[in-house]
Amino acid sequence: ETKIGMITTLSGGGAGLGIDVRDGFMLAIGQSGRDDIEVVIEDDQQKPDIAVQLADKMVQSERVDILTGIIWSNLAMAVIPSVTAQGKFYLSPNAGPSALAGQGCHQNYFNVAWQNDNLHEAAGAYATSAGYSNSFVLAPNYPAGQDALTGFKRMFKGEPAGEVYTQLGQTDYAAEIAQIRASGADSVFFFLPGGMGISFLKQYADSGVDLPVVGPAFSFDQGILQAVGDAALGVVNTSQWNKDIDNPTNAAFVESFQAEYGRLPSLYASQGFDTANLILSALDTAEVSDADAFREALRAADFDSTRGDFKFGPNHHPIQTIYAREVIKEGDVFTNKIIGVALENHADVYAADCKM
Amino acid sequence: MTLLKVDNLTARYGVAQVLFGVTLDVAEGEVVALMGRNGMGKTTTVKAICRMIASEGVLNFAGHSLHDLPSHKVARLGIGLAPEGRRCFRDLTVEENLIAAAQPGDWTLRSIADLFPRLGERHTQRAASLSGGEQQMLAIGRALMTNPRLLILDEATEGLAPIIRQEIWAAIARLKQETGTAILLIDKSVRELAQVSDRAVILGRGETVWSGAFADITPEVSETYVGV
Amino acid sequence: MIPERLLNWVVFAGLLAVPLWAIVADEPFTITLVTRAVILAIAAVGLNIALGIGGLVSLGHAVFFGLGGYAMGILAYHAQTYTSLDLFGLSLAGTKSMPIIWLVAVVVSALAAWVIGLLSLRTSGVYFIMITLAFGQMFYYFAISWSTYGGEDGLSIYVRNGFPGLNTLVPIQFFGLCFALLCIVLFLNARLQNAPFGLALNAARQVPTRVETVGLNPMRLKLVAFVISGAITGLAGALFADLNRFVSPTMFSWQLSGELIVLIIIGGVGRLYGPVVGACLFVALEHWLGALTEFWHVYLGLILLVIVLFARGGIIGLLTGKEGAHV
Amino acid sequence: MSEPILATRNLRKNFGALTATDDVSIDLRAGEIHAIIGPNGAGKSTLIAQICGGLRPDSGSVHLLGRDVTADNTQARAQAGLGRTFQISALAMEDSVLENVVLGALGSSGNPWRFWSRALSDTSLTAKADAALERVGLIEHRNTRCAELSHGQRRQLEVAVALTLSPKAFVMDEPMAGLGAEGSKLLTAFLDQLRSEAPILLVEHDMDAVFALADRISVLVYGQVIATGTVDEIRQSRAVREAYLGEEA
Amino acid sequence: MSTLLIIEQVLNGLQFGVMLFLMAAGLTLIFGVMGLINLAHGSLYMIGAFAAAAVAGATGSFVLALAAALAVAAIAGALIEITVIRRLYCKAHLDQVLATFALILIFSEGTRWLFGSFPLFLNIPDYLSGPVALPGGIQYPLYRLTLIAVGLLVGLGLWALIERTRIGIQIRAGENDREMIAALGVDIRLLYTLVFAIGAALAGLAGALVGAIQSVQVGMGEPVLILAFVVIVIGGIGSIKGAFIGALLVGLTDTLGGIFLPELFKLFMEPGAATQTGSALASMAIYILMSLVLIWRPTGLFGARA
Ligand SMILES: Nc1ncnc2c1ncn2[C@@H]1O[C@H](COP(=O)(O)OP(=O)(O)OP(=O)(O)O)[C@@H](O)[C@H]1O
Ligand SMILES: Nc1ncnc2c1ncn2[C@@H]1O[C@H](COP(=O)(O)OP(=O)(O)OP(=O)(O)O)[C@@H](O)[C@H]1O
Ligand SMILES: [Mg+2]
Ligand SMILES: [Mg+2]
Repeated sequence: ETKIGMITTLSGGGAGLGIDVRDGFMLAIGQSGRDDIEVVIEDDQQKPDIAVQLADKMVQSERVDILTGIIWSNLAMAVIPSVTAQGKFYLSPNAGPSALAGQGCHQNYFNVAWQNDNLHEAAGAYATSAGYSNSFVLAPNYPAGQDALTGFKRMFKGEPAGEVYTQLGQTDYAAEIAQIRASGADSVFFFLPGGMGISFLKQYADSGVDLPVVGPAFSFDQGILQAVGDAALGVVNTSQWNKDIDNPTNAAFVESFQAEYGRLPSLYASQGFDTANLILSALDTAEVSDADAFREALRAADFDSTRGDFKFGPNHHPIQTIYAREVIKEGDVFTNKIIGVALENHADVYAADCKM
Repeated sequence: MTLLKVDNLTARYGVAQVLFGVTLDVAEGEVVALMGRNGMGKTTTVKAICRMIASEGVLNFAGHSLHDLPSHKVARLGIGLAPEGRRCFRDLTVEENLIAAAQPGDWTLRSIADLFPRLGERHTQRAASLSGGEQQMLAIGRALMTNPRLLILDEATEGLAPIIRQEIWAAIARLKQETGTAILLIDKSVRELAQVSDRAVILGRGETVWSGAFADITPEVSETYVGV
Repeated sequence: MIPERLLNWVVFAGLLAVPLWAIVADEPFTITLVTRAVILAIAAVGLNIALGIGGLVSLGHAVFFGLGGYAMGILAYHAQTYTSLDLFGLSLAGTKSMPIIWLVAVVVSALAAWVIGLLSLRTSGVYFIMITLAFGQMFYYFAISWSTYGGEDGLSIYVRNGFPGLNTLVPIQFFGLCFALLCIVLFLNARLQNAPFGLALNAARQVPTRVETVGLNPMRLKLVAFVISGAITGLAGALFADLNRFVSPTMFSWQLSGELIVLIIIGGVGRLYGPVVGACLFVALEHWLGALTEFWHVYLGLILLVIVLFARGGIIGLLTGKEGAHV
Repeated sequence: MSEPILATRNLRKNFGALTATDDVSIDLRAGEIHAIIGPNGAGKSTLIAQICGGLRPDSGSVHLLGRDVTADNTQARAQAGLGRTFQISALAMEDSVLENVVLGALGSSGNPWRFWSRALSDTSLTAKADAALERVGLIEHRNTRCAELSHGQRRQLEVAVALTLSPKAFVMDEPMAGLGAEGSKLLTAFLDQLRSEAPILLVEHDMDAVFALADRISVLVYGQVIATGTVDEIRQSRAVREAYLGEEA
Repeated sequence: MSTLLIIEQVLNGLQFGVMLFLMAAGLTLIFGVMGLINLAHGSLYMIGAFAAAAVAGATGSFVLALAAALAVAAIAGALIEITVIRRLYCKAHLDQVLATFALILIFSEGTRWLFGSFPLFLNIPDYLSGPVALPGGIQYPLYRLTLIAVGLLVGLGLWALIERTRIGIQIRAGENDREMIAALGVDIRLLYTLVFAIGAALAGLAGALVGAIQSVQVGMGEPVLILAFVVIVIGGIGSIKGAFIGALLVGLTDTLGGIFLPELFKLFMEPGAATQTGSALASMAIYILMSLVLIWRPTGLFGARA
């Protein structure tokens, strides 16, 4: 009997992401046919203090063996250090703050999605390869936003034409768009997760500025795209997963997810699915109670990932290929199509600082 | 003909019963003085009539039982109230105070300005910055502007200069004669009430203890129930 | 109807009994939950001094809660990383000792409350609500972008801070500590409420002009109340951060300020035990409803509505049959 | 004649174009009741507000016990010995009668910074409060909530609060307003005694009371003092009759 | 930075201000004039946007979508007024805060329950999309110009309703003394239900109009709520003119702060840090503005009461 605790966001504005992670995760658990796994799911309301409280509950009352589920970096930072310090395993299906990839890495912490910088770095690499030399870059003014711009610039060979930090939660981008228009940039890179991205893209499309736009997958995810509509068409974004990645696991995942939930899976769903399968694969070879063996089994990452090849770097963060995707319309539905590889077998830069 | 009929009225504030059986009536065109010491329930009676607090007993006005009606419908039947403590609408100008609840009739902005020239001069001043007496005038004017069949003035001359009080008493007398408006008066000056009132009802501890023609108030009655 | 005094004792006994039961039943998380309620109650008792007695509806009390939290976060962070804290050219060492952290939290919050109060007390009513909200938002946005201490990610402390003679990592011991502080704060509040200061403050809320004409300064009374209030909420903030071993800008958010107000209204404004009852009920609802359904906010909302509409004077008002300490 | 306890010198206050008090100089001497009368809106309350510190005069000065207090705020003037009652009751409605009066006692003690002792068990405060309640006849309502008092009772309470301050001079804005005939009679008798403790500056429209009490009367019309004199002088003044008294008296 | 860009940014600031006013208009009525602290205003805004998105999705017509937003928000407003709000007028502000906070919880999660957790699609209709050229060569989105026009119209209409009609006088009288205006014969209950419904409808309209260029999702109302309160308080409660000027001030401060503060800091800091510090300060700018205004004038720019 293995008990897994999932703390994720199931209410409020950010609920879509948590629900996708949960659904992907539970799909894999269901498909495994194992009945000796119990998953306890709790809603963190996207509030760090609630997440911490739930983690305490999972550890103290539910006595789970493994924790997972957190979507947001700030919640991850609140929860992960203390649960791993208590000897529990934590597998991140989404957030990958740099603090936990470098000096703050931990032997019981595995990230199954990406290190936060990865997709931005890929966007920088793609922008370079697409021949852009002076991108205008913008992101909200908080750690993830600052990381995003740093990540992008790390791989971008050109010189940014402008660099703007917007307010977190900003809804109106007329001023930034005017700056973009005046900046003489040849392209735009933005990281604006959730509703901010939707607003930006709609307003950008309506402004008549028609510079090419590049961004990480977060603003072009399956759950959000429908709300952006035509405004997103043709935008290139970077992602480690897409539904058209050609491998049998992925095809089966896309099909069964659609059959089970009646919607296309998103990036987050794939990450949830992969996380569950990683746990399952490790359980096949080791008992959770034998922490060292179980850790080795996780590190081996011997499972069929929806992304194809999957392996962990020394800091337990993925080394993976990141693709460039383009937003297209399939019938009535907006979705993404892979148009190329942005970074091949990419590892994060913090691994060097990690001493496990 | 009886316009307002109140019989055996009881009322309470929370758990404290305040009215124990008030009986009074006002005929059309009549001026009735409601008297009694401080705290005997005069204002409470008025509030009950205007349905500002719940009450039991008979409460009829012009053939309607007021118990079934909300406050604003009572007013619409023709009861105009100048309440104790004035209660002008502080943030409204004088003029806005007057027209807020005005009903068509003899009383208009112009005739109010004639009655109270000071108010006429201050049409655009906010009620909150009026002097105490000016606010009192405004409260009376506001009640008149609803052109009521029964005007209730609760301590309406409080804080007014003698010369203005005289004008108000004169206006009340005029009102009675010219328009046949019935008036229920609460005032502390027995002497001045005597000038205009037809009848008096005296309350003691929440019930009617004396009623009759004003002229019939003997010094003993006055001494016992009003304190002078 | 239950006399308020009896009700207070029942609440008090319940607060002690539940964790003791939890030890027996081996439910350590229940202790954590009650500890959370106790800490929120301390914060709300603090706010209740300004709000309940002084009539100062502060939608910015999260400032003090957050300052307390960051006092703990920053001091412990420096202690845990063996770095020093540079302040106006002064180089200070961090600490992991709770008493020192509490002292710093209380002093810093009191100072902030003094400055914010001085500026905000020029206004009143809804304007006061909004100007305190504005200060709250300033701190919130500042904390979000202050990358030295984690910005929006906040600061994690790996080990709970220490208190001489106790092992604070044992839930019941940390609970005991918080509970003792709640008792002290409640006792203080009770004395203050009935003291000359409380009487004058209470009058300053209702008729400031009257207070002036008897020769007292209503502004100064309110300011002192605001400072005391802020200091207590700051202390609660430090405890809260220690409970979670984590601080983040959400401790400064207006939602948190709002929640503190909500706790007080649920329990009963101006009642000594109002915040305590409110906090316990709120934490319990949050916990139990969350387990029942994904859409539990709807039920929480409905319960709160029923409380406002039908329980005049909050839960305490309902149970004691007395509508108001005042209001 | 002795030095006035309270005096104003050339007080002037404008509200926009309106001059509410125009060069007002009055004084209040020991042992007297000085009544200020005048039509509604003449500027009486405005004058009182300037004397007590609620309004700052545009020019002129206020003197209490020979000291210029124009720059002091309300609170400082109260401490210096000014006891005021309001035209519209300003009481802590949710508190008991006793608490309202204890507030006054607390104010006159000057030290509200006591966070520990119980205010209502402090006999130095309650004794003073009870004495004041006794004198205005509210003692049996000692524990009634102020909101439950009738209008008239609130007026009495206003006076009681002022009494606890043991002021050097009383300033009363229409204390009779809202009192019944009986209440006015009682208060009149009461003020009559009170003047020996401290002189009273009395604004009042109740002419029975004014004529019964006042040693001197000043008449304010359109912000200006048009006459000052004894009861008889004022009664006979033609200007005062026209502006204020009408045919009365 | 070129003059043209500066002009354009000032224009953006004004435009944002008018948009804020549109978002605050309903609240001006409910909070500013009726004196009710309605935290659920943001929820009504959200309801309008969701109703519009649903109808636009089903019919493809933007006009019908707007009509739906108005109608649904008005009905929701009337319903909550009758069932909840009506019992709160006579109560302390605090009870209003708690009750309307409860309404937020119910509406937000109720909406998510009905529409799911993903943002909805609501777009500008074709005839209003794309930029137009303004004199001076500024390219400006037509839709934003439309928003300005609607905002100004709503403002004018509100002002006329409140300041120039008897209904407006009665509403304001009700805010001062509800019992008294009823005792004078005004059916204040009905009137308040009506006004609340109008306020709700305006919130819904704003939600639909602004939702078309932002994201229609659960929680979209909360930032609007705070901004709308800031706008009204800066202007002074009860003053439509104040709310309008407050909105413009906030719009300008927010837009120009976001642009010029980082530039300003670049003068004496290295660019990366300057951008961060500048934008950190910019996000506080409107709150700094509000506290300065209130410290200077404790009842807002045009407010008379507290
Ligand atoms: N809101 C209230 N709650 C409880 N009791 C009240 C309330 N208002 C008045 N009372 C009590 O009801 C009684 C009657 O009060 P009411 O105001 O009707 O008297 P009144 O005859 O108008 O007196 P006055 O001449 O002083 O105005 C008083 O004893 C008073 O204490
Ligand atoms: N803030 C203000 N703004 C404009 N006018 C004002 C203001 N305050 C008072 N007034 C005006 O100043 C004049 C004097 O007012 P005040 O209250 O002093 O009169 P009063 O003599 O006390 O009258 P009453 O006997 O009616 O109480 C009045 O006409 C009043 O309308
Ligand atoms: Mg009365
Ligand atoms: Mg006056």
